[in-house]
Amino acid sequence: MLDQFPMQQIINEEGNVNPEVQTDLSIEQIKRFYYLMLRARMLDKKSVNLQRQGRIGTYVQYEGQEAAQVGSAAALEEGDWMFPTYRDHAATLTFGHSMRNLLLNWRGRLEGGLPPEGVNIFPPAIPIASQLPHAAGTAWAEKKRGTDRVSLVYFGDGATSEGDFHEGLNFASVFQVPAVFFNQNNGYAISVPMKKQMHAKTIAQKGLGYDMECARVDGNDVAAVYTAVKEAVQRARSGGGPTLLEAVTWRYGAHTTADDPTKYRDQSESDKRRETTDPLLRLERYLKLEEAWTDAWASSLEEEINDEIEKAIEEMENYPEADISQLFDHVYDVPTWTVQEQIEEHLAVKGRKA
Amino acid sequence: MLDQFPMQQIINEEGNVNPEVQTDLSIEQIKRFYYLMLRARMLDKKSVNLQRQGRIGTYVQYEGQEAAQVGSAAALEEGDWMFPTYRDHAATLTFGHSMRNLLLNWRGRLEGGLPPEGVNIFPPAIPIASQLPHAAGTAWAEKKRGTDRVSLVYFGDGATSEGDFHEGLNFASVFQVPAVFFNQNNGYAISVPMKKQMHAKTIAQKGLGYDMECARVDGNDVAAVYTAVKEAVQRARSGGGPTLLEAVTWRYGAHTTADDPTKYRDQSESDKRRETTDPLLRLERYLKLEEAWTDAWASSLEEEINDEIEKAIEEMENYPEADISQLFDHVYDVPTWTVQEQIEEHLAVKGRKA
Amino acid sequence: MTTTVQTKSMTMIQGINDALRIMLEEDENVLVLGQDVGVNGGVFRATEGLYNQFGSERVIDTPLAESGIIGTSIGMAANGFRPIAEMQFLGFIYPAFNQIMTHATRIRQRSMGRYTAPMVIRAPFGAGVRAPEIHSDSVEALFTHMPGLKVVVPANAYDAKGLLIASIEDPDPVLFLEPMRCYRSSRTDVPEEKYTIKLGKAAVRKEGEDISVFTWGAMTIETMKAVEEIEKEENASCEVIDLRTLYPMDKEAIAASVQKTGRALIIHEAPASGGVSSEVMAVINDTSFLYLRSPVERVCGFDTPVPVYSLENEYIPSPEKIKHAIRRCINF
Amino acid sequence: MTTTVQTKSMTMIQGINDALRIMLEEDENVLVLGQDVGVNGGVFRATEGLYNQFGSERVIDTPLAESGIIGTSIGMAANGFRPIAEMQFLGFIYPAFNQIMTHATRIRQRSMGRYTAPMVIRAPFGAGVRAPEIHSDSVEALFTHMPGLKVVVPANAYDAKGLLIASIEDPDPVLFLEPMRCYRSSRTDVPEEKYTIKLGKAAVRKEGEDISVFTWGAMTIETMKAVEEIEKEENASCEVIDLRTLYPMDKEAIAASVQKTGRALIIHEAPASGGVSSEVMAVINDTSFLYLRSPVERVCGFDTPVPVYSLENEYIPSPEKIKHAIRRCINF
Ligand SMILES: Cc1ncc(C[n+]2csc(CCOP(=O)(O)OP(=O)(O)O)c2C)c(N)n1
Ligand SMILES: Cc1ncc(C[n+]2csc(CCOP(=O)(O)OP(=O)(O)O)c2C)c(N)n1
Ligand SMILES: [Mg+2]
Ligand SMILES: [Mg+2]
Repeated sequence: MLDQFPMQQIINEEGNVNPEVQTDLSIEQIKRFYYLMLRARMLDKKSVNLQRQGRIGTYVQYEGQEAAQVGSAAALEEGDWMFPTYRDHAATLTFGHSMRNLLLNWRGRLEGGLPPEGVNIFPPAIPIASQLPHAAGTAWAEKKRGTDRVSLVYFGDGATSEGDFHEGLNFASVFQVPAVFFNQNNGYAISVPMKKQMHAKTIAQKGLGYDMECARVDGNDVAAVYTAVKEAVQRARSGGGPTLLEAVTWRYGAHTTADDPTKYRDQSESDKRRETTDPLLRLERYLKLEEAWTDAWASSLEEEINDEIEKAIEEMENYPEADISQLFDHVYDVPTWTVQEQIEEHLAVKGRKA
Repeated sequence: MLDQFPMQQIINEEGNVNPEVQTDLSIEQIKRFYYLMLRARMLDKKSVNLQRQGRIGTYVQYEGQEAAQVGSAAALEEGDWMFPTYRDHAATLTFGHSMRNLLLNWRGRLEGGLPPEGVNIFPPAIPIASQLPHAAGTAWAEKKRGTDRVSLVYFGDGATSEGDFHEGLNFASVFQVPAVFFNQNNGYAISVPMKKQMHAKTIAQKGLGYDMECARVDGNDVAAVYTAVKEAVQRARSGGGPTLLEAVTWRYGAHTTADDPTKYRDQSESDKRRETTDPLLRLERYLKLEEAWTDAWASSLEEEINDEIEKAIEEMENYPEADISQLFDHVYDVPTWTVQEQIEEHLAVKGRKA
Repeated sequence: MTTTVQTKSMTMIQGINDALRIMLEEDENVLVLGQDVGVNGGVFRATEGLYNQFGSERVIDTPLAESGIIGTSIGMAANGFRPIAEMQFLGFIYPAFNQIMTHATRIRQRSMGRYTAPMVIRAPFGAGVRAPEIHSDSVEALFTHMPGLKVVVPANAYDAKGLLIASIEDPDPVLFLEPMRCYRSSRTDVPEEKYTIKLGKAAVRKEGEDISVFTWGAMTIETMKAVEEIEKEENASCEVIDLRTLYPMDKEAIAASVQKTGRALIIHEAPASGGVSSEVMAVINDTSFLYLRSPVERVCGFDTPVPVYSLENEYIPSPEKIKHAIRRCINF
Repeated sequence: MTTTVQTKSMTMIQGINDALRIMLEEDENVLVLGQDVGVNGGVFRATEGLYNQFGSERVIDTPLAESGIIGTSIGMAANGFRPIAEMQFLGFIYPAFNQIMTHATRIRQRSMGRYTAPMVIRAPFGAGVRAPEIHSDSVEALFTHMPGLKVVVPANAYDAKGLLIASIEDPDPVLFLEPMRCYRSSRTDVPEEKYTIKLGKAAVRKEGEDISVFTWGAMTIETMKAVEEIEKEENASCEVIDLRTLYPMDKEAIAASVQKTGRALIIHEAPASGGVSSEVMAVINDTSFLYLRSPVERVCGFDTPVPVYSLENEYIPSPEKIKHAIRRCINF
């Protein structure tokens, strides 16, 4: 199966373009990818710091997975649907989510799940793999309406073990809906390595059971990811049905800020990868080879992003406290009498105390 | 995929042995298969009649699937585990279930799920595909104990859509347990044809996603089924891990006696198949070609089986009424006070009335 | 001015079919999906004729996967459709539990109202039709402890049609439970046109003075029988209330009746412990404690699985047991 | 004759770890399995050290699939093992609902006692640790309406160890719910040796005369706090009962206490409607109606999902609310 699903690559670790691949990615596009990945990485690093400082709660880092997330998200267009997990903020940010709201998510705020008007992003799914059938559903709806909008859904290697992974893919394939199932295989589900998760050597091969298009790409090569997703998205748009993509990647850090990865793996692997397979370093090398890199450009980006992040943090920190109405608003369209009574009682007791 | 998973056949529709296959099945074994299939078929036909006469309740027929069930069950040995569905009475009968109890099952009796002491058959699973993880579990237990016992689990084409199908196969493959996943693809899940159930052209190919051994056999060729299952069972016994087998077959009749198949398919297809692909007819033709068939032998079998069935029916009909204690016995090892109180109350009211 | 309403005598299954047809006709976003609901017309014929009338894009045979059915319905509902998903039997809803519990019921809140799941999950349920195990489970209680969901149980054709249309039009997910035993057990006059019955409202099936008997679904059959008999046997007048919606419950109707009669009995076929009867008791406790002249009684299924069918008549609360409880209540 | 019992001051998570270790040592058929329970020692460190001591055949990291974990555990339990399966959080048990509801709880009856499922499902649960959504669900009630299952909730290290060992030795499946907030919130002296606490028995945490307060799990923390305060503020004496087993409930303990005090209050963090509080009310109604001097009160979570953590302190019943309810009860 490893032979049947070779890891598609466009830009290799040294920054060289694979001569066998036809790609029409421009330098400008690559620079744009670099910017988007840098933005995602800087936000991630900053978030880890905010968590350490107690300014946000437990945080889920994605450092190392920027190419997979940015490359895939960049292949979507306005009106398309995105279904992230808790780890996919690089993707949602790229697709237009608000940085402030992403930060609010880690403050335990409902706003964290709310993208700007007109941007179709579901709140990040917490129960693993449960979002796959949703993506099949929104895609099916678009197909029924005859639009060309697609659904892109994120999930990890661990998620492939859940029944909903299977049911989501099966529905999508039976009804030939325009959905792209985008797997980020970062090798671990918390502490559980891929070889304990499945006997299969690849995730891509799981598409074979559904007669579904499937492929495996280097998830740290943004060009390869973008190209593969773009192709899958185009196929979906034009009625060609769903695709399963495996993007092989790695998370440098812990599962979340509450996790200690040294319990289950040697973190020197991450150090090594930072020097080799890193998605940003690779573009830096590429751009340098292409003589399209200047340190001034890179630091101007950094500055710009830094400002954006600082502004978002400020907004996050100045954001009004959660109002108690958020407890019951939107549970139903109109609250039931049970909740109404409970809240009245609650407020009465609070008032008495105050 | 159809090419990758050709339908393995040993005895073809005309009763000729596939010259390309090496088989050491003796005439005696084939005659034994014929007897077992005839027994199963006669019980099935009789059961349909009993249902029409109101002597048993709704009944699930399996006529047409005898080769798949008998051939697979015959490949097991004492101590192995079997996990049937509601439709697999030809298999359980072959593996040693009691005919009387099988009939009691259709009278809504718990005894229907109870095989003779020492015969490891789970009660037939009603929630579709839920039995696959159980089979992985018993097999895993045997592996842990270091025995060479295997688990054989039955399920239909429709069952492949459930999450538990996927989770069962994944667990079995990850832990390399001695389990055989035996699919009877009879083309329909009640009214839903295979092409609405999955986009895949075969069920066998679903094994590819788990790097699991998998194959597709002519499910109406008892020799092919037996041989394929035997091979899978041997592999499992000797530590070679699980196998997924697809046996392509057909149910002649309705889904159950409560179902009207003419609502969703042309039943003349069944008539045609009775003349062509039928598993018993095929052996008859084979035995005739081998000059091992005599009408006297066939009718002596019929007579013998008829006696057995009549005796079982008598036992079933003379079986004592279900005692109310069956309601609460075995819910827990020791009934909880809640049930105890409820039953006392119940009996008190009944007593008062009597 | 008078308007004449055309009515037709219908079984409950016809009422359900009629409601589905009307809503499929009225709103092109309404979809019917599930196992065997299309070509076959449903294993109980609830969707008979709909596939032919509306085609395979609106009346959809799905793969055999409850989580997939509910999960994709959530996606379609969030994206403008109004799916009506059938679970072939309530006992087969369990594989979809996660999708209902963590998504259908929560997507409105999780997205602060941006995405909603206006969908109906229909499911036949209850014992008494000699079905195999699991098929007869009555687990309505599980779904009344699931904020975001409404739970509706009609007991006759009129209610079935009106409540189903209301459920389809409801902006929130509704679990619509159809007591199998009522499917064809009786007929009611049902308006041919569209009408709705407000969710959350109980129906007084019979007025009375001495005791309030609360029930729903198929147990209305045993209850009415018991009440008829006991009113002849004893000098007692019973009020029978069909709750119809189990969440949110009709608190006013419960309180009003108990405050009138001073006694209460709840009947359901699900196991007593953790059953909806406990919640009715809680509502009575909260609203009518001082009116109670005797402990609230309940007649329910045993704390056991619904048995295989040879024993289901022992399991289902009998008129005899209901009468016994009424007597005990009245003579307390 | 006196025997000295060696005790050690332990947190609840240590008590749980100790129980698992003792049982893994004692019975080679005991297995621990689940997501991250092996090499990692569990996301809460409940299984820390066990993988190293007992190896990968006894302490097993499974794929990420709750139905698969429970389903295979059923097969192993039926075939001689005693699996202890961890659900990483109770909110992730939903995908396994079908396996629990239709198999773990029923295999004994379905096979007339031939096959049984002596297994324990452990699950951390409850709000108050600022976890993401779903992680904090308190859905114990769902499992008290599931004949065949027992439901246990310890509130301290001593109970956790004794109840967990009893659960592992129980011949029936047990859902063992671990209130996350109690994992490290306090220490108790715990015997180092093996001991069991009988399932189905409540514990009187504090005796009192004027009102019976029933609770379990993490809500014992708020309850004890409220009771301490109110006994100073008012001239009232409160009895606090930790139910510990939610199914089957300790009817005797409930009745004895309410018959003594004449008043009852139930506290839990799950939504009120359909919560276990309703069942406690039913038991009180059934056993102690004539003793009641005021309606039974309850202080519970709202009929809403457990909120994201910014609002969880509003959601969890506060000592203030508990005190308010006690006052209302006493001054009725
Ligand atoms: C149904 C369910 N079970 C368990 C969990 C707890 N959990 C959260 S993340 C995680 C691992 C997920 O691994 P993977 O799918 O590879 O995604 P990654 O975290 O690596 O991005 C687990 C077990 C959950 N969220 N949902
Ligand atoms: C979880 C679940 N959903 C639905 C059903 C209702 N049902 C019973 S049999 C059946 C079709 C099964 O088809 P297949 O797996 O092909 O087996 P076959 O009946 O053809 O042998 C369905 C939908 C069920 N028993 N369990
Ligand atoms: Mg991963
Ligand atoms: Mg079939």
